[in-house]
Amino acid sequence: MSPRIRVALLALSGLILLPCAAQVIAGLPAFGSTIAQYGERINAITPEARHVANMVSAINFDLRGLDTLGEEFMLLAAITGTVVLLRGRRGEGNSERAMRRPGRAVIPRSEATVLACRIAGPLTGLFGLYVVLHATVTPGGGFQGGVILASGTLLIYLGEGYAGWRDAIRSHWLDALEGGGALLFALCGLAPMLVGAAFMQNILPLGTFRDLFSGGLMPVENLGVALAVAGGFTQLFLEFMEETREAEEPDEPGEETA
Amino acid sequence: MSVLPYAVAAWLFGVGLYGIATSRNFIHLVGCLGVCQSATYVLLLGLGYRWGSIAPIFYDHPPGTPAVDPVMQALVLTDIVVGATLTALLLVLTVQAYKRGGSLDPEKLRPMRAGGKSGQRQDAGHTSGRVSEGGRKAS
Amino acid sequence: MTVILPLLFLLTAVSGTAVVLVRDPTRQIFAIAINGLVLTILFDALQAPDVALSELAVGSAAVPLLFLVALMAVRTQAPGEES
Amino acid sequence: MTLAPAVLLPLPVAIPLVFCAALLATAHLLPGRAPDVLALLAALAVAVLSAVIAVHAADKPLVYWFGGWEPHDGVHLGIGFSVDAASGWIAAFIGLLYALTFVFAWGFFDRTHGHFHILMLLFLAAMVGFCFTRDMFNLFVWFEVMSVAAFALTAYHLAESSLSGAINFTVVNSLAGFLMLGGIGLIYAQTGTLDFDSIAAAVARGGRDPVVAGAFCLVAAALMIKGAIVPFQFWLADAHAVAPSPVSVIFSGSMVSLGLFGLAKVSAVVFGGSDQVQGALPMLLIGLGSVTALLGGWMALLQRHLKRMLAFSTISHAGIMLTGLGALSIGGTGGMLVYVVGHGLVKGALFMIAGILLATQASIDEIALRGLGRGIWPAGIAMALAALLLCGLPVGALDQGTRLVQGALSAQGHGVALAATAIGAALTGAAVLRAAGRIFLGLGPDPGDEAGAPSEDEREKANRPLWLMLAPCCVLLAVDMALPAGPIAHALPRAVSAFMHRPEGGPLAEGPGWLPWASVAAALAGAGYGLFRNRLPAFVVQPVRATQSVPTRALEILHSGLIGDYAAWLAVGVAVIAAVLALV
Repeated sequence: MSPRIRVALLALSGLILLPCAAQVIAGLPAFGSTIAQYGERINAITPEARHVANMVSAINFDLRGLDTLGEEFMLLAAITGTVVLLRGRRGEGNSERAMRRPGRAVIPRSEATVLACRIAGPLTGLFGLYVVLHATVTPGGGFQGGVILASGTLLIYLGEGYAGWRDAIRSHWLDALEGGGALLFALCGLAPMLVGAAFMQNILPLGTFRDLFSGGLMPVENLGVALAVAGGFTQLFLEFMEETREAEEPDEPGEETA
Repeated sequence: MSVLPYAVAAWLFGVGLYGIATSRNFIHLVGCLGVCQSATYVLLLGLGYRWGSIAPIFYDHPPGTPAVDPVMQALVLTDIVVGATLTALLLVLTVQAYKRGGSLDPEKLRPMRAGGKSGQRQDAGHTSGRVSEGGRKAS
Repeated sequence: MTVILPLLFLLTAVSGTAVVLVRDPTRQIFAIAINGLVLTILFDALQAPDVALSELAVGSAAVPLLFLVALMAVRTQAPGEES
Repeated sequence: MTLAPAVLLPLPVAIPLVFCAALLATAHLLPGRAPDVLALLAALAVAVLSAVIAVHAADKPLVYWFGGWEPHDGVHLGIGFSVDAASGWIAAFIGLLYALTFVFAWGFFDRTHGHFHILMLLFLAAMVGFCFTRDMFNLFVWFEVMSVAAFALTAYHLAESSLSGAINFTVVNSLAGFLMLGGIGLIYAQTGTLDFDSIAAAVARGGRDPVVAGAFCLVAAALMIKGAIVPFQFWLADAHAVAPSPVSVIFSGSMVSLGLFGLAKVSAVVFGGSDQVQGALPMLLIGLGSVTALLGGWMALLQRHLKRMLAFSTISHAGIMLTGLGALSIGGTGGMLVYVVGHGLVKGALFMIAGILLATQASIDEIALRGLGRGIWPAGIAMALAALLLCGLPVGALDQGTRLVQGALSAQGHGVALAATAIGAALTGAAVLRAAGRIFLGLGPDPGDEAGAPSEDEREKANRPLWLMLAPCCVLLAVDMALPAGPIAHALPRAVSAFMHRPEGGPLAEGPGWLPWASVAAALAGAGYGLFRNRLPAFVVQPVRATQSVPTRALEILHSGLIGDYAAWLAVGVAVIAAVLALV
């Protein structure tokens, strides 16, 4: 199919879909007029029922915790997939050695960069921790905090260079972190079943409203998510960076030339 | 104003799909997929908004203050994770495909076509001056 | 507020369109990062700070970074191969 | 008994998740075979638990509320699982399929620190969650987990074709996810809830509503993309043909049919109260299903790449399932559910045979393999048997499903669709029989200059004994043939009425008894024609060849492998669904 026919097909279906979409949009409640009853109900009930201030965290870790469990494992699937797909070529065994190949050009970094990164790195880490810990009271939570923590490790890369980064971060530690975090979350679901409660039922003491550790089981689950996300995203960055490093080497010869 | 967010969502999806349909570079295509996805963010958050409401965090405001829909926000959070995972996976696939096929152009990098007894005819049937399989492998 | 929100929605539409129309991947990365920022601001204006924070971390930092690295990997692989 | 059976409901999802997180955390410490053993155990546990759940759900669906958030005053705050007998048995079948696949793949993926098993277990958990959930957004989450695991598994070989196949698969199915999420947003905004039953109640109250129709259009398009229905089918052949064989077994055996299973559930339960949707469904599903059945069968006949042939045959059978759904009756949906199981068993066995050929003969090309299968003749017998079952040999679950689907179609007078199901099955059967005859008996003309296969060199690791690969394949076929028709027919009306939330009807009608035999005869004739074309007189061959060439070329150009084309067809498909909904 030539590109022109393709665009024509798209335009044609767009022409059919346009009135349909207009009809749907006209049928929706006007923007900003009302919110769904489900959300209203949660806003009304949850602060009292779970002693937490952040409704989004309450939904993510309690009311609809199963969704977050699925989401966490989706991330795990994607990162495992990334690792498999990127390492398939390099082979797993030599990944430690591959980066320490001698004679690699070292990008000179100015003192200022190193200093800035040495200051910013820990600060980013602290901010990430703050976001993780305050999941139940302010915006943020395990996922956001985990991503920020992972970017903090990237600053090590900027500041200390590749070797420093590799020294600081081992791939199978990250696997353990990621798998361990996900396992912790999954066990938070199963543990209440041991005492006869429902999967992921919040059976711990709920704490006081607006307190850091309010929400019973939520901070534990939040911690699991934070570990899994921080480990996972660092792993992701690491594998991607590896790709650019390896690219400077000549390709293994004679593999796909047939 | 009352329909603008929904129209923007529809527009974003349409324009992203157009980008995917016409893209000649896989990395560009992944970006277009992200635009399609941002349509879902805009739609969901637009549907969950209410004028004059606070964010669904009762820290500075007492519980009971009218707040926007927290469920939609939880859904969009999941959606953002989906987006990040998809982008990472697709970029990996793209990089690896480039290493194998030597191109980022969807037109040149096509899945195997073992078209049966008419495999040869199929190549001939394609016009539009595409580089033939053999020619590409050799390069 | 009533003026800012429509403007932000329009800005989102424009920045999203820009991501599609900028066909050169190197420049597209900037469009993607800007689109992420615009979305972050929009989400914050829509009273969704949690979502805004994730979008800031993912959409305007992590994802453009992944794009950048992927592009570097492709560029260094076989220079001049691309058209 | 102190424990209510409903307590078991989270376990078939949680067990594979726990196993896979533990595997990832400890992967580098575990000895070589541990991932194989653990994955097999987890899959067996899922199968057994699901079967137990299904037995307990026979009278009344089991319901489970996560986090203890049981609904108060009809308002659902948490996520629920609701398992009727049909969903439970489908999950048990999926667990069994995974267990046998793990046996088939024993030691195949040993160099990856269990990463393959991690992805497969996630895939399994997502499928079970998808079957069990009663929450719209949770359905989407499992849908996406399924997709993400599948994307990574497809590209596992890292060959050029598998990478571009995986990209097409990923892009199209991601778009499906976005459409689905958009649909969920619409229905949530309109009904104010995410629970299946509450949405259904709100939809039934609301009358004709364009938002509900729009939501259905988006969700149905997403599930049809997963189910590979024309015009969304393009990704399937690209992906299934290139994935590692054990993964293809799962893809064709359960992932595609789960898309249609989800469509069945959503259209019967969630949108059951919308007259507009129910009015549009028969035309939409039976029309698209018939086209899919014919197109998939025809394309299968044209392939020489064995896995691609099987992939197109899956498309054809997905079309047949969709026609069963389109009858909107207890019989049609029941037939479709039995068909899902039967088809999964038979198609799984066929992909295993393709994997055996890849491993032992280092090729997947029908022409190049001509006569090479003689040394592994047991696989040939299994392949011929599977091909006959595929086209309608009246034994076993697949046949029972076919008869029920055909019975529902003929009861409503859908003659064309009835013919399409028979012809589609015959075409795919003919393709597989032809390949079996050529590979294992060395039939057909000697390949001439055209023998050079356009596919790249493919092979899979040959580190397993033949019996280990053949055993799970034979078990699959044996299970398909041994599933007792009597008890299934007895339990089905009740199970399906619970599945569809509809009052029970009378006994289910079966299609005309001669129709499967006609399919078998047509398949044998088609395979014979393919193999002995050269010996037939010219006045027979010429007209057949003439009628073949034009549609063949057109179809091949359509299946271009270009992602841009697929995106355009996706828009066309959504437009078709929207147009049918608007016209009703």
